[in-house]
Amino acid sequence: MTPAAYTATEGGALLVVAIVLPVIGMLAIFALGLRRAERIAYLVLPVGLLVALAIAADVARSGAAVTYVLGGWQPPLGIALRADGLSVTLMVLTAVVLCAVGLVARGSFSTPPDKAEARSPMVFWTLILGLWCALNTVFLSQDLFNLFVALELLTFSAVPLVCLDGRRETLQAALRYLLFALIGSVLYLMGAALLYGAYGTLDLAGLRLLARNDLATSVALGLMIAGLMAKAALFPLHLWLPPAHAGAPAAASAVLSALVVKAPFFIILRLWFDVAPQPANAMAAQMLAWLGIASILFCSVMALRQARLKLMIAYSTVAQLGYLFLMFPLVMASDAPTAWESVGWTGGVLQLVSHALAKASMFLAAGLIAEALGHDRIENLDGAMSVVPISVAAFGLAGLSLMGLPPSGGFVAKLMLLTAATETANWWIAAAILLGGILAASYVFRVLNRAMAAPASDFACKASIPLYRELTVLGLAICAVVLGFVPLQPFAFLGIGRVGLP
Amino acid sequence: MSLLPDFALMLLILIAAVWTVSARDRRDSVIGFIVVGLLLSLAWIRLNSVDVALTEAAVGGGATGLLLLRACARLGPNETEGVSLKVSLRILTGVLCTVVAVALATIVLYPIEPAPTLAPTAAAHMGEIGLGNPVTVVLLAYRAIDTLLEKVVLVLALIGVWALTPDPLWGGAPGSLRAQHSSGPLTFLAQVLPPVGIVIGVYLIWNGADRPGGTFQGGTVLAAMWLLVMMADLREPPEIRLHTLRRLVVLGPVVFLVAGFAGFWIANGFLSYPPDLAKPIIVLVEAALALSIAVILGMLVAGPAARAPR
Amino acid sequence: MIGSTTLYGLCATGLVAIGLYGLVLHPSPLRKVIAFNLLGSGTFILFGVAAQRGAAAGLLADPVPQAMVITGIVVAFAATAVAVALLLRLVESGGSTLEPSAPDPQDDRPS
Amino acid sequence: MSLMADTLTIAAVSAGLFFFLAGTVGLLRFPDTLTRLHALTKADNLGFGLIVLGLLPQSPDVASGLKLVVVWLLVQLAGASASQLIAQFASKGGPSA
Amino acid sequence: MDWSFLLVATLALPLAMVVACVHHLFFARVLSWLPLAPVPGLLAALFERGDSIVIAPAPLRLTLALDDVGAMLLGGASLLWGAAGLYASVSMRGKPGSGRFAIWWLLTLTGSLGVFIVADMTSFYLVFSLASLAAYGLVAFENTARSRRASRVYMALALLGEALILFGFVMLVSAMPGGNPLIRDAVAMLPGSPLESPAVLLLILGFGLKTGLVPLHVWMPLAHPVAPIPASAVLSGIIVKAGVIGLIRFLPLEVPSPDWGMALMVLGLLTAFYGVIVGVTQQHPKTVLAYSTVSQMGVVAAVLGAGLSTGAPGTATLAAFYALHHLLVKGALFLGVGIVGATGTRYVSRVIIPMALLAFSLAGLPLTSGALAKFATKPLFGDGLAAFMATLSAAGSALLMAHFLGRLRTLADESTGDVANASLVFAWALVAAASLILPWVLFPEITTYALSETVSMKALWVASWPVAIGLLLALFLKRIDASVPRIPEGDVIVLLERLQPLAARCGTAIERTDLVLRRWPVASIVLLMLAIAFGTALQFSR
Repeated sequence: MTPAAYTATEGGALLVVAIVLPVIGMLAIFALGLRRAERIAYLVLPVGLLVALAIAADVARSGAAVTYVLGGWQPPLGIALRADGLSVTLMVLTAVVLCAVGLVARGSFSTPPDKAEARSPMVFWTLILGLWCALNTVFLSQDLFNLFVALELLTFSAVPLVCLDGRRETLQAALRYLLFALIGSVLYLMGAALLYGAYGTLDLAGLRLLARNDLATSVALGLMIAGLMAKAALFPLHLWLPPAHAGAPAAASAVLSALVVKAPFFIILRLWFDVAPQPANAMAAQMLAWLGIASILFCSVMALRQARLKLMIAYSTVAQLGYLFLMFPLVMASDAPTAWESVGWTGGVLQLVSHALAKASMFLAAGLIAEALGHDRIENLDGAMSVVPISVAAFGLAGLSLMGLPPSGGFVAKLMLLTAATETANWWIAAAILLGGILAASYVFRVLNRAMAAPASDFACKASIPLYRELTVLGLAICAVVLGFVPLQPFAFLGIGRVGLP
Repeated sequence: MSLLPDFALMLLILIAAVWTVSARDRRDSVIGFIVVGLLLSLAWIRLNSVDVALTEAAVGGGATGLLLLRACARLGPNETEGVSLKVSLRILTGVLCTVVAVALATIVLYPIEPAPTLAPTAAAHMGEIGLGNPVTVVLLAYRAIDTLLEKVVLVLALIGVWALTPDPLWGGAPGSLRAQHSSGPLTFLAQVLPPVGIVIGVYLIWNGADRPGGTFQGGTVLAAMWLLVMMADLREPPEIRLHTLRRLVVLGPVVFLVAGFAGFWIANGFLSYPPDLAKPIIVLVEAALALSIAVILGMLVAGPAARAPR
Repeated sequence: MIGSTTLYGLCATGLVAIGLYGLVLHPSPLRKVIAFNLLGSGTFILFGVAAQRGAAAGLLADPVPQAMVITGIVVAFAATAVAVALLLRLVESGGSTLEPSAPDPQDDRPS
Repeated sequence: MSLMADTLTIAAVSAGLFFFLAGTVGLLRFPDTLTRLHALTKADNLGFGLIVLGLLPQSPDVASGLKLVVVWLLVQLAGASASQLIAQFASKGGPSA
Repeated sequence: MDWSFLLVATLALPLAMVVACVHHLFFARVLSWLPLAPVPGLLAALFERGDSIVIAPAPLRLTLALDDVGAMLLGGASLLWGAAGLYASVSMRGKPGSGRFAIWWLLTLTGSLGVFIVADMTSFYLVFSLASLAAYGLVAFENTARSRRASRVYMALALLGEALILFGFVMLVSAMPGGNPLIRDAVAMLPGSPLESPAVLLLILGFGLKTGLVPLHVWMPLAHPVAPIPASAVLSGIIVKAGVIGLIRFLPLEVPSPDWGMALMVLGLLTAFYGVIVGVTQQHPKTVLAYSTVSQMGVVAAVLGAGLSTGAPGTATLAAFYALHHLLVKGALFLGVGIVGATGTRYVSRVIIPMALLAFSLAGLPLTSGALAKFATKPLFGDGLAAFMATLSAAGSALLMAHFLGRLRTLADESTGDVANASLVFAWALVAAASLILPWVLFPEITTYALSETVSMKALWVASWPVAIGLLLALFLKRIDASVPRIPEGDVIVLLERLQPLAARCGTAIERTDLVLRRWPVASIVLLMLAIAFGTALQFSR
């Protein structure tokens, strides 16, 4: 019954730092009530990035997962943190996106010089740091209940960001988000209770060794996966996402769309590949993929029909999330010896990463465009190109990745998914990938077309945007594009720590 | 025969729950919920989980109930309650909820034998900590990170509530908690009870190390005393910009973090305690946490700032 | 024969069903929050059943799930506090339901 | 000694239960808020007091006994204050039913 | 001497110019630099042969290589890009947005030259996409209602083509280990692989769309005429050749495959006649030329189909030869239309003769380069019905070109007569001369025939009668001009556009569904259903 013990590796303490550092920053901002809350954030952000990079370097060098057993208490009694190739990739991604968002947000969330502590900067920076702690915990924790706490941490950080401007629509969106996320949490917790009742442990590695095919496990996984899908806003559970992500300030939307919805998906990945009794269930995998297909097609059309830029991007997020769920049947049917050596798995993970970069860049660009023009109606975007050319270019580059056109991370990801679909004869999935690409191109070009049109004669620029903000956005978009030069094959790095789990 | 009280309790809980959901008036619903909370704490005692029972009574029934009652009072008359949905939708929902319940019930009725448990492992290591209450040991040693993050959740929730402050009022105090009519008995209670309540709160925290009780239960009692004082209009809620308030809020998490990091030097890693110092450290952490919890709970109930800072 | 623990397990499933029903169908946000708390209570009792069944080694109940429930109750309270604050603010700003109305096309602010 | 204690306990607790029962019947049968409150508080104070009294001989040590007394005092305080508040609310034109 | 750096420069120079546009000084002058951008490509076509260079190591393996087929098309394309660039640098000067135009121009140029020299699959897809997507900027440049519609249709179909090709590529490489094989390795694996049929189908559809095979030609008559003159010339002359090179590179031409060959040939011939029939109903000379491109590309496809069905060696070279001829001629014709449009009747008598020569060269008028192209490809069709139809298509071309010259005359009458700019005339004359001379130079190298055979009596007769028939038909057509129906540009797309209300209704329906799904009770009921469904699936199906 007791699974093999986790052995703490050298440098494991960095994992603790990755989780705790944002908390320290958050508490400091909160407690000191400083005139300029953002200064502490600017101290924490680069350090956090360095920590993530250091862990990544450690993992890459040793070729094995970095592990830390908290307090020295072995799971299942205690809780272990573990950074494998996948989690480290996502941690670095998170750090990069947050640093970029931090730079761009400097314009909108700096404390005015003549005031003491102001509401929106203080709230924004504390919540962003809270979010970071939550995300790192999600990526590192090996305990299902600890993951629950992390998910809640995520929700509580994300919801107030949605209604930061206090308008009625955003309050409504935030409340819907909160309540629906809470149903998701409860379903997840219910599943965890059943698993504990059945196995006496919530440790991932322990469950992996013990997992049986019985009613309790099936019901628990069903509840947990459904709950997590509600939090990830997969169609048709996307009711909360478009208004919430469109209503939040652009810098917050970028984080919400790029990172926050990925966390529940990451836990689904963990459940599916680490907890569910293997071989995984074909029918459930197909169901996930069909929901993904529906998500791609339905929400792409919805994105195409939006009048507001940010709403369009929000619907596009739901559509792009659909791609992630395509990987389950693709991995199952693949003849690769392990899941993480299959093209489908790699493609899915790459889609996650490239979408995060592209979507963050897109939302930030949309924010700058809206700031410069004073609105974000797609029909009246004329002249954007002449005011914020770099932002429009960033939007276009990010769009390239969403459409899946080369050279971009999105292209490689979709190509890998398409290859996997072809190899495993999942023709519907292949068709959905291609059709989704065409629809994505349609909605991106619709925006670019307007943005590049000559401005109307009475055109007036509402605000001038400092160059560094635009360049940061462009940098993110370029990251998404540069990902397109990774080779088209499973990477050993993403598989680190997957083999030989304790 | 011995099942009769349990059966009666279960029936009462379910009836109260149905009433809570089906009541027309929202105040009735809240009262129903508080009743469920109190009955549930009895159920927890029957499940031999006294710590949980205390928490459920203090938080589930008490603090949540107060929060909801205040919300009722501020919401005004029921207007949206009357919207009725299609019968078919109701039936469908009913069927789905029943299916979920039946699945859960089946699992409850056919448990794994012998039941898997961590109790022996937990008991085996208790000596290394030197505390008598296993739940406290789990909360502050074995799974301390959960507790730490949970405190972060509370701070974030507080920030989330404060985030709803209208911009001009930022830094000001939450709206008065005063009852609509000032009343003698309440003032009297608020003058007499707090000393006793504080003693009980401290007792719960101190006692929590070895017997049922602990940070959260104690903290809630402290918060209740504070709220009582504010409701009786003996004290106004503090301004949210106050540095003392802010520092009290973060005191618990900070002490916890410091204790955690100290583990790197005095024991073998984050959140680990040396056996001979474990108890004092844990009690210290608990005390700090309880203070923070009391402040956070009170401010959560008080809500966002409603008056401009002075 | 059914033991008292199982009885409370059944009680938990009942609470789950009742809570879910209210959460799905009640149009008022406050009632949804209350239903969510019922649902949560049911879930916690499920943990409690596991704890009670896991009594061993001289402990009356497995302490690990108990600790989880305590954490869970706190989190649920925090959620309730945020939700209540949100809905009060929503009502103050003139909205009262969760169902969105059609967006105003002439609204100039970035949505 | 223990027989005497047990007898006292049985007697006091039974009497307490009786008052509780009476109070409850009053709560259900009396016509308006104030009379109901009257029945409830009178009966409950007495009932609860008797039960605590009955339990005192059963307490293992002095500390536990003291705790019981404290519990009784607190309940008295809470009950009295709550009843006062309800009565005030009712007399100021709250719901009469 | 190792000239392989020229291959890199072919792609690098125009891209470097795009990057240099970041600086506003260069951006202001970029238009004047356009003629220089294709120079490395031209030099490479002249000096470089057979080498391949890997510009990124495994596993990326981005590989450039130039073979005869590629060199032929690369040279022609570079020449036309250069001449059209010269034309553009004069005609576009001072127009609003000319800098933007130049950027799209350079990107399109990079992509369209790239397809001739890349040797691996990923790079091919990359440059192919670049060519088709950047061309969008050229199509959409004028920003009139007409060009907006054209660019919309262009984009939709280009994306469809991309998707089809990508899917075909994935099928091609699915059997290959490693991520990015060379094109020829992948194609060599194709015959006999389980996915052969769908892969070939997808590739034919995808590249056929780019070359304008009926019924996927609809974008061409819309897109080509709306662009500025030099852009029309490269769109119609060069960009369609990306499809041709795709078919050449990706069809297993060496292995006889009668079914696919026959299908492609029939489709090609059908397109050849269809282009003529719709083309003669058109009014604007540019539109007529666009339909002529449809028709001519049909012939190229038929050539490839004929070669594919028998596995005849040299098919690729012959098809490329024919395509090269069309490339230069069509480029010259478009530039000529521009000159006539600008100068009106002033020089028309001097321009119309060379234009007629060029036009009938497309129909294979004896002693023109077109006759060479027809002569070289004819044997592939054998002696049966196919050969007859191929010859007959020349009659169609003659008819269409006669119609074109008529419309050109009308255009001249309607235009204002400005003085011609010497650079514009030079650009036109350069391409025109190249189109008439270059095939004569290349002919001995790519075929086994002696040049003398092409001027034998038999050959002259075979080349003449279709032209004669075409001219007769043209006379007849002129007689009944009034009763010829006017088919709108883009023919079948007009029918498709009738479906727009239906699409709008679908969109509205989806929006309404979304509103319903996003209602709280509905969404949460769906959530419960999903939870139950997952539980059930996990429990009961294994």
